[in-house]
Amino acid sequence: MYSEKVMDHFMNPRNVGEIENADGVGEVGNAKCGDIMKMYLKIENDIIVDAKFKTFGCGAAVATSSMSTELVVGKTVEEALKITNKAVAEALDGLPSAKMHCSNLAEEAIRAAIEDYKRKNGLLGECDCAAACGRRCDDVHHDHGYDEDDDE
Amino acid sequence: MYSEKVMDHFMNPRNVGEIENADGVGEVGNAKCGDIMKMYLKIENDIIVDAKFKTFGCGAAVATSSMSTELVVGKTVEEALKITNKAVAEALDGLPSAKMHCSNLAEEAIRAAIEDYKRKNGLLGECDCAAACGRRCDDVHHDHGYDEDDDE
Amino acid sequence: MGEKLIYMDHAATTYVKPQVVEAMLPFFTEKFGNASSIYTIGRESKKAIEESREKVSDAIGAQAREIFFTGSGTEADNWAIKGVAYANKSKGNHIITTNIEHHAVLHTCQYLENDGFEVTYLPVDENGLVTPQQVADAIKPNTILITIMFANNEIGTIQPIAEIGAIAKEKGIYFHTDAVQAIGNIAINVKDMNIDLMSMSAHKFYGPKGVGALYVRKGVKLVSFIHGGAQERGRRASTENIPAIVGFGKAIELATANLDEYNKKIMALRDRTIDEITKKIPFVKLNGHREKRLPGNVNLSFQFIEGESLLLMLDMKGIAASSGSACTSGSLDPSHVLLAIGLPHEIAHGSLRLTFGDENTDEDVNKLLEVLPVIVERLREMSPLYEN
Amino acid sequence: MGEKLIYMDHAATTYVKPQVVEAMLPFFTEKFGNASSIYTIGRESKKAIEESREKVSDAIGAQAREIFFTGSGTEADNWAIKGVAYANKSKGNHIITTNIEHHAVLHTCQYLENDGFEVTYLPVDENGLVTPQQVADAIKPNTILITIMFANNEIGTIQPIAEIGAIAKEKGIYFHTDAVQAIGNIAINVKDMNIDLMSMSAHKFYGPKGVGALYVRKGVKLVSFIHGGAQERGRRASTENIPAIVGFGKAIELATANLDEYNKKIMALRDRTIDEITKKIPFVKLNGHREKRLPGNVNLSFQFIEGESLLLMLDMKGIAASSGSACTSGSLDPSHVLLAIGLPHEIAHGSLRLTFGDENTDEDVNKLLEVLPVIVERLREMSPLYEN
Ligand SMILES: Cc1ncc(COP(=O)(O)O)c(C=O)c1O
Ligand SMILES: Cc1ncc(COP(=O)(O)O)c(C=O)c1O
Ligand code: FES
Ligand code: FES
Repeated sequence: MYSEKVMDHFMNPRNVGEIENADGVGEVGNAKCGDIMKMYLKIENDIIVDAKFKTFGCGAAVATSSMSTELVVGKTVEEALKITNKAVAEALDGLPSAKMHCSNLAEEAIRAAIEDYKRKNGLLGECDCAAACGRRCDDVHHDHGYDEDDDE
Repeated sequence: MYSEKVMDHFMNPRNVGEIENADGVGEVGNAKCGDIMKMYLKIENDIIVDAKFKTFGCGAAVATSSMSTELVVGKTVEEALKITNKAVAEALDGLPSAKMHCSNLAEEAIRAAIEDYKRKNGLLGECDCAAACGRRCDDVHHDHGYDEDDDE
Repeated sequence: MGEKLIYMDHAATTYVKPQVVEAMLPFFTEKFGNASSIYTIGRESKKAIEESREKVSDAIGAQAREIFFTGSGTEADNWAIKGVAYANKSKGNHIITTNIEHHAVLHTCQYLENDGFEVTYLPVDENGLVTPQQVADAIKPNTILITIMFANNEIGTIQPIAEIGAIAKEKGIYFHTDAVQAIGNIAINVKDMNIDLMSMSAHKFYGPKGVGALYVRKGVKLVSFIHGGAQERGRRASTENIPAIVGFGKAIELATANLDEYNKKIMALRDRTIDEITKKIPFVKLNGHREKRLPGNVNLSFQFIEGESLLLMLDMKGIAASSGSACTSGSLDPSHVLLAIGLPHEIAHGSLRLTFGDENTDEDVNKLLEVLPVIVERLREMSPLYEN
Repeated sequence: MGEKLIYMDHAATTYVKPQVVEAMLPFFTEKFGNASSIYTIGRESKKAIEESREKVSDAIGAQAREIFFTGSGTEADNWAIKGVAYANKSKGNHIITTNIEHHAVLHTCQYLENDGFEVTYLPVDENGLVTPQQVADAIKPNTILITIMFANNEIGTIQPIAEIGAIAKEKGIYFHTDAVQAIGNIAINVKDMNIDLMSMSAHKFYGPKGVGALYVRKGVKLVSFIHGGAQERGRRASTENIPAIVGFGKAIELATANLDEYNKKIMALRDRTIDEITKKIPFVKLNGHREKRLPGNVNLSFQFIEGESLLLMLDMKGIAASSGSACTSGSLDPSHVLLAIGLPHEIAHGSLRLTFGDENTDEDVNKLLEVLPVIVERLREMSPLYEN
């Protein structure tokens, strides 16, 4: 099911934990749905210098959290915002199709943490708030492996 | 499925053939249903001294024909009329329940042959004709092995 | 009895090939994991199923996601027909089939008739064929499904499936074919033949009993038949029967790899049998089309005798065959197929089906040709219909 | 990985016992005859089926003619429920069940709701129990069927089946029970318990997958579900899956012969596991009734963590188990059973089911008790919910 890389990041997740006095913190997901990801960023001169996470969720959720923290470190805030869930999944040698939504979680957590950083630093434009996570349980199709196109 | 005795009477049927100038001949069944039995009797002083048959039908039909001819020989006409299909089946160490109707054929063939004998000899009472075989295909439940009591 | 068994009833069922049993065995014992489980032995089961699915789709020119495993060919037929009927009843309630389908199709259609559907049972000609024109003529505005078997299980006649598929496609009507007798025995490509749904069963081509498959073209509207867990992408519930599914895959792989050679061999047995029996024995008739027939199928009617007796005597000589006689089939009338091609009841009762397979040899046919005339003659002499 | 597999998911499926495989094997190869055929190898198949049927009926106190083999437990459930519903709809359209049934029952009931039937889903208490009184209160003049599972597959809770049966009998309403988890694990007598229909599946008690059985009390009005040939006395069509049926018979024979001893053994493993884990690990809760539960079932919820992660880590340590988490189950919500007994979503997500069987030992439990606390602690440290 999971690639070796996913299993490696799941069994030995990088950057688990919290950052005290983080510059940006984002929490997305919902315990009701079985997944919560909390991302902590340390940002200096617009560059992400440290990232940590805590995740409640499946193997894919943990592995994408771990990979995301690796991917963002060293990037500028704007570069980090361009990291897509697809990029995270690819960096993990792929995810089962039923688990792609878990990588959304990682993308959203990065955005939410940067959002938080921007808000704290007065960098937010007028309407950017909507970009913060308003994800609800029902947005996620947790029906692993179904085909919605042709099923009754 | 069939007892050894049935198989013996099927593979080595006794008394196959015809009796020329038989005293009674009875034919029952219907080719449409897959079974016809023709019974020839030689009767002397009210005693059946010879019996032969020809049968188009399943293994049970052949075996009950064979057994019937053995059972009737030596019996008086009235005794022969008392031979039931159950008796024939028992003499064969039993028949599968789906095949019990084939032994009816034998019982009916004996009756029909005796009927013929009586008719030829003016021994018939007024209303006995009905005893001759008026069996039609639909009378036979050829639905081997079903339970009619509890099936929909 | 005591003699070597000569099995000539491959259309009833086949033995399972040793390579197939071997492929299945590990899944009973070490690799028994439930394919829905996420731990290692569960994932291995899942993988085995998906590999099998690909073998099936490769064999018929489909995509793997269009193959759904079932518990039998009968279940596949029930599912396809009821599934399309109930999913599309807002569009219409008319189904077209033939009067020589297997009971799995016929009884399902009859069930639907009781539930408000209308079914046209197309008659066949004396060879058991329907024409594409008959199908076209039967189509009505409310027709939602055409279900016509690929090849008949009794008389072996092969229908013009590609032509019927083309008509169905043109009219936008779903086309299902019961290919239980055809698959593994003749080449099938569901795309080329415009087949929307196709039933298969492993035990007709040296795979295990109790496992079938339904090909469902992507996009076909179909309701589920067996409700429960989310197996088979939510469309056919129940813990997957992994050994059997693996056996299905292995068997279809072997069958298709070897199809031409296999067919050449059993066709030779078939043709020799037909030629010599019709030459040697009087009052005999071949049932089914002479050319458009399954490579291994022989179906003959012997006048004046009854099928069960014939089978029993063949069995005593070590030959296993089958018949369309009511006395063996569990119904009042003899085979509906033999009646449909116009045989009178009494002739239908005297029919014999011989279906050749893998392990049959020329010697087997020699033996048959040696014993059959004697048996037929014996039964005829016992018959009140003969020389009458 | 690489370590010996410790399998603690017997409620998902079991391996097939060697004696069972051995009993099945000849029917794939030498004894492959179709049971509907009249020649020798066909009759042998028929005989093997009937012997198996007797083993099943003996095990549950029924008559052989009341046992019908199916392709799975799911099929048995579908058949029983749809079969009774459609056969008796002139009498009424109301069905009573619970909200913790297996999906094979729940989804079938939902299907019937779409087709005009009315279904009452009885709620259960925090242990997963329904009371006979609840059932009695739910009965209406149009009630035709009560279907309540014998024992739950997730939390192991055993229902008061005999009492419910008595109520159904008194009211003249058919009573079906899904005994897929119970049979072979606890003693059942269908007559004493007034059960009219009962579903079983072999792969839960060391028999093969892909074969189930439905007990149907003589006299019960039931329409067929799979239409086709006249197999199973005309009530369940399809070429009989003889190896699997033989395996079913052998497995149930072994299971019932040995039931007390087996139960004592796995109950000891169960009780020790429950006691020690709840002692060793904080924030843990046992799901299901403490006493009225299947001998091999343990179901625990670990707060703050998610089930799939737990299973993956156990798998890496060579332990196979299952969870009620949505992340593993293929549905949006976590287990409907865990929600029905009142667990909040986030706790239901962190549940672990361990089901013991034949080959489990005290050492297996030692290993579990060694690794589980470490894993739970690791996942909790990773969790944003813990210590928050
Ligand atoms: C309670 C219950 N009912 C029904 C089933 C379905 O049985 P099967 O997998 O044989 O279809 C299962 C197991 O999967 C079960 O645990
Ligand atoms: C044409 C045809 N359709 C359907 C079936 C049913 O297949 P199964 O026995 O796998 O249910 C058979 C054989 O029995 C068949 O020959
Ligand atoms: S003659 Fe038809 S079953 Fe005996
Ligand atoms: S968090 Fe539920 S599937 Fe990944």
